[in-house]
Amino acid sequence: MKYILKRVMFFLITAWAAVTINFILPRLMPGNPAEVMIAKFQGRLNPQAISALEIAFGINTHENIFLQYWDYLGRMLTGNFGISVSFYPTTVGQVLSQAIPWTLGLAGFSTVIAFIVGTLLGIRVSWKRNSTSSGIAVPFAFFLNSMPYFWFALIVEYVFAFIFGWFPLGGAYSSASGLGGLALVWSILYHAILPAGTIVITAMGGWMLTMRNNMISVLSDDYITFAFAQGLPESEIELNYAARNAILPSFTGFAMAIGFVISGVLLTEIVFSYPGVGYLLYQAVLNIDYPLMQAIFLFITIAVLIANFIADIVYVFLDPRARSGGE
Amino acid sequence: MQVKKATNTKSVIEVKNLMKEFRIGSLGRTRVVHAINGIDFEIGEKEVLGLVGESGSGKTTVARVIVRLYEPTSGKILLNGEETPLRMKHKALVSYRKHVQMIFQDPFSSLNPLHSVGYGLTRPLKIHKIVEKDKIKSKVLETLEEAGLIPPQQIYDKFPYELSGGQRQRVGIARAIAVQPQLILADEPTSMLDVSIRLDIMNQMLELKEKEGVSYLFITHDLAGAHYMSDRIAIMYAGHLVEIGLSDDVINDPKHPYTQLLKRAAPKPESGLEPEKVDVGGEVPDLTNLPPGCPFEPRCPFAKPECKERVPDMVKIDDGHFTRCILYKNRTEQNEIKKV
Amino acid sequence: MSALLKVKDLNAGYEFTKFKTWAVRNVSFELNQGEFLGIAGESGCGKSTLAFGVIRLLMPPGKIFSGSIEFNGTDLMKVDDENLRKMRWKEFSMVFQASMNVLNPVLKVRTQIYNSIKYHVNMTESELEKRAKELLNLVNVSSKYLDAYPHQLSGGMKQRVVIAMALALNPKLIIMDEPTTALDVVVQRRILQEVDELRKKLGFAIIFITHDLSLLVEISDSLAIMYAGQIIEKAPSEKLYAKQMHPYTYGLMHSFPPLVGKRQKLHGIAGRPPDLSGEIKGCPFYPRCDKRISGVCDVENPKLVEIESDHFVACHLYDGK
Amino acid sequence: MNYVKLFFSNRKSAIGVIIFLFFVALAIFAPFVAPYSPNSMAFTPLQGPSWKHWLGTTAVGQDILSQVIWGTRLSLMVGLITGAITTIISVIIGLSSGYLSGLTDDILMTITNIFLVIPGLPLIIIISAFIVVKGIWTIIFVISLTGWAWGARTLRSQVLTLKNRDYVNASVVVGESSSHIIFSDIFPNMLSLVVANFFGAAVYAVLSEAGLEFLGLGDSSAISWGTILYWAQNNQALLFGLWEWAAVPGLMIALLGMSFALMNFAVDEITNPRLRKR
Repeated sequence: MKYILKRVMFFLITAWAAVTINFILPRLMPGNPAEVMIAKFQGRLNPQAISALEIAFGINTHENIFLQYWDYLGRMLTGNFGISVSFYPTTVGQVLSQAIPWTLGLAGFSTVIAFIVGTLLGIRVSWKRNSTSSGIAVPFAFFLNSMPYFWFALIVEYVFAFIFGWFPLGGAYSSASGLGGLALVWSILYHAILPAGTIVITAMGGWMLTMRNNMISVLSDDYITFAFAQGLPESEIELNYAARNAILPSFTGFAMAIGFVISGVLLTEIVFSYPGVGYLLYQAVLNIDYPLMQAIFLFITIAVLIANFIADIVYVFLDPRARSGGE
Repeated sequence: MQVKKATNTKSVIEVKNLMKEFRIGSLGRTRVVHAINGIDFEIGEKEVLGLVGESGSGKTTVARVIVRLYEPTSGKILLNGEETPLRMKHKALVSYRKHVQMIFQDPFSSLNPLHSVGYGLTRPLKIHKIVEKDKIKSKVLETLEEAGLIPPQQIYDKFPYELSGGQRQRVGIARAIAVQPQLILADEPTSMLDVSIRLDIMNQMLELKEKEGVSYLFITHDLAGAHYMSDRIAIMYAGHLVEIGLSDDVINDPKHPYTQLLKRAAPKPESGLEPEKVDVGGEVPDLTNLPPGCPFEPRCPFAKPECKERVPDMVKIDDGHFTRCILYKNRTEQNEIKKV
Repeated sequence: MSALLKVKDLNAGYEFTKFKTWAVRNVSFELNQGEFLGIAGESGCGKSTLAFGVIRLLMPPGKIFSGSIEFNGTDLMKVDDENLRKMRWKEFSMVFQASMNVLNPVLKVRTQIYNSIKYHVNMTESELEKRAKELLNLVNVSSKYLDAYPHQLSGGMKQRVVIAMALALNPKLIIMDEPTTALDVVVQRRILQEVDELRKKLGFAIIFITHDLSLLVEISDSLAIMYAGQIIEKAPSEKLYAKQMHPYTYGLMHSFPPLVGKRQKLHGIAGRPPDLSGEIKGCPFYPRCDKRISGVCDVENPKLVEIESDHFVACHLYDGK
Repeated sequence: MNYVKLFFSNRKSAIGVIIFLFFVALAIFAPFVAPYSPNSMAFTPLQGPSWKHWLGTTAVGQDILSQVIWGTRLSLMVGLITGAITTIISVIIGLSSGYLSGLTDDILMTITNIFLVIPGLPLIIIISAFIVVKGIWTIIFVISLTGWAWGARTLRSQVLTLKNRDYVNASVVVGESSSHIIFSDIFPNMLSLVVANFFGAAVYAVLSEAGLEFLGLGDSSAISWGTILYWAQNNQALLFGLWEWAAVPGLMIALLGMSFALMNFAVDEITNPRLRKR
């Protein structure tokens, strides 16, 4: 329990750090880049919105920077992320809340599938490491793992949507009016297949290689030889002795791996014009919509923190040594 | 009571009520490991003190505290009769280590794999300015030869991976004697070596003792090895010194129940091939949670209720033979009475 | 007594892509039912390879190159993988050198004991529990540790649990590869004592491997000394202790300073054992031997022959006898 | 020990090295290999592959093959330089955190863990969005700033193991100074890990740079594989059927990333006996 508490503390500190980065960045840059944004949208924003933005980015204010920071923290805590300039006059919160479900669905689903499939492949490939299929699978995984997500997404879209026309070119559901019930669900799934498939295939390679390495390390441990000496069936040794232990180190690298997958999801969404957070981020970048960008950054960070927290809990569940309060 | 050695030579090192605690764990969850709990002994000139104990008894910590790889928590360390400060700056440490050197247990990890033998031995000579610059190489060769590495010219350019375990340990010995120290702390120097070369390493050390006049703290878990090497033997258990005395006295007439147990458990085919029965169960107590009384009490066949209360005092058995056990308490009283 | 294990001309070692080592060279010996055989030798002499080899547990790159192993009338070299798996633990079990690490860290002691039983014999949950408790009882471990994880046990307890597992199916042979070297002297002694009592009670044979000759002399019935992959001397323990015929055995025996009695200066054996990756011409001990006969010992490798009754030696010193 | 030979004896590293050397050669000899100047807009725009233009032309009439060849320079440079800077930061933080221990270690490790958990690409995007001056050095700076944490953590744990080796203790007992111990005993013995780390960081750099350029957060007038992809996407190359425009630079990125990843893995495999192929 102490371990969990420690992790919660750490995640709170990290969330605070992300908020602080958002606060500091515009103030750190020469000439405060937010001024450019405000100037650009001058004609389209009302004076109240402009002054709100000026307060948020510390422009034309004589207020002490610590007071500014204090106010800022207060606004973040109450979920007040300001107004989106590119979707004016909608608030950032509203814009974001429409995109979030799509990204959560896409990222959550494909991360879990990629993790499961990649890990299983990693187990198999290391267990049968002298077979031909393993000999092919490993370099292939290296290639998958080094591919830029967005590029693979482009190719997939081109081949399966453009040339064969099997899948839609983009979007999250059919815009045909009056779609409801099962038909809508089907449409959503249908639109998600290509982006999700892209993410699964690219992310899988990394999990597979990690698991393979861990497995090979574990296979030379004494308890594996001991399990063979006991005449246990191979499948039992492979899963309950080798894989059960090999999967543990995957969790220590989880933070970085999930970071990669999230990046992949963002870029994939852009390619497929999928109305999630990544696509929103792209639009925010194009329109230099800083408030929206910052909120997205914060949201993604918190989502990753929660994913990590789940991984930590699973880890504690899987490793008895962590349960009784080790590191 | 002060633990004095039997002979009257000048003491090189003396430790008094030495303690070492380690804090483990991270913030908010620290526990204290009581590795050494107040030990006293001294080592005279050209004397070998064997320090015997099982793993976790704190014997390695004793050596590392004396050589100041760890700072002592409390107590006194006297070098040539002069008290040394518990915390020392780099410069003071360097001059202290001119007198006190160490041989490590594992010859495979105690030599930097990237440095040649010659480089490893040149460093101490340079740091402690033992000889003039142009004589360093010839001094290194001389030291190698003294440590039994022949021919030294060939060994000089070798890297650790080209040497056998025995040769590596000789390099370790050469490194320790290079600065001509007064005391060498040898931490199980033969336990990682093959059986057939252990004796030669021990003989080499004894030879150097005669030739260079160095003293040793010889740490081991092997009673027979300690007997072979040492003038006196000290037995450690759970961070306490439980018995100390002349080697023959401690081996032939062990007083502390733990020493007796160790002797019973040690292989000694020379006294009959039927092994002695060991009927004491249990294991060494947890050093983070030591009982207030005698640490051996939970396993001791002679334990009495009062053993639980506090750690017994050192009792004098004979000249230079002491033990920390309540069984012999009356004997001291008698001795004291006699003295009066 | 009939022989339980017959090993003949066993050659085993490790095969790498670029070279091979022969860690076990032409080893032959027999082990009787219920016998306690000690195999002593220094690091790298092939004793562990032999131990793993005779029960066909050498993991790649380890490999048996040639030879025959007959266990209780079955030719082990001809048994297929599935039957070998079935024989393991039931016929012969093993206690490892690094016993601290042989328990799976993520499974409870209970599961691990159950696993060692349930894939060989059909037992209900309650039978398994009864047997597991019985086994722990046998090695003096409280059955409350059934639900503990390995990291919650001390080194000595882990070793006891492993021994309990090795006894689970009443095997005919238990191989112990330096099972107690990592333990304290006292705990080690006690465990060995208990194992020997169990052997007398249950009647299994033991092959006990260690570098500690003075310990083996006390506990084993017979002793084999290995050097450079070969058995160079084999005899009942008391015979071997009374008289070491091979100069290496003599040197090894006298490398242990006696605990009691007068202190006197002893010497080890100079030099180091040969590299096992190549062919060795003549007696492997030749360069270190102080009784070597040049022209004989450096030319021909002596065979292991019975010089006195039950006392086998591989040395040219006894050629005429 | 001959490291070059060792590198080629491992199949993974051999493949990695060959791909890498191919790109190095391409970058160095770009002016001789490329058929045209990459900036010349002298050709008919939006052409498909032909004998004259193997990969076709861009929307403003540049030769794509020439761009891909010239682009090697920038992509390779970003990979190598960012890899080096990232590694240097990792080494400094990892070494000091591991060697100094105590409060310094606690603080440095908390910062490292924070950087590790905050997702990289969004952080890079937001930082580069705020930086007014766009260009290759901005990209290098931003990626280095966000990519060092993983390396710092692995190097620190390596320092912790090395610090407890007896040869380090022996050096202390001999009387060596801390700086001598760090630079003569600890650092040289972790070089292989540092090298592995460099390759790992280079993969990260190459992929991140491509992502940033693709989003238009880089200098879109510079010629790199990422910007080629950016223009291809902006001009909807795929919808025009000009798939080579996007496919080839992406493939190049994947190959370069793979060569770094292979070398990273190989160094691991060579130095970690447990991973060595039996």
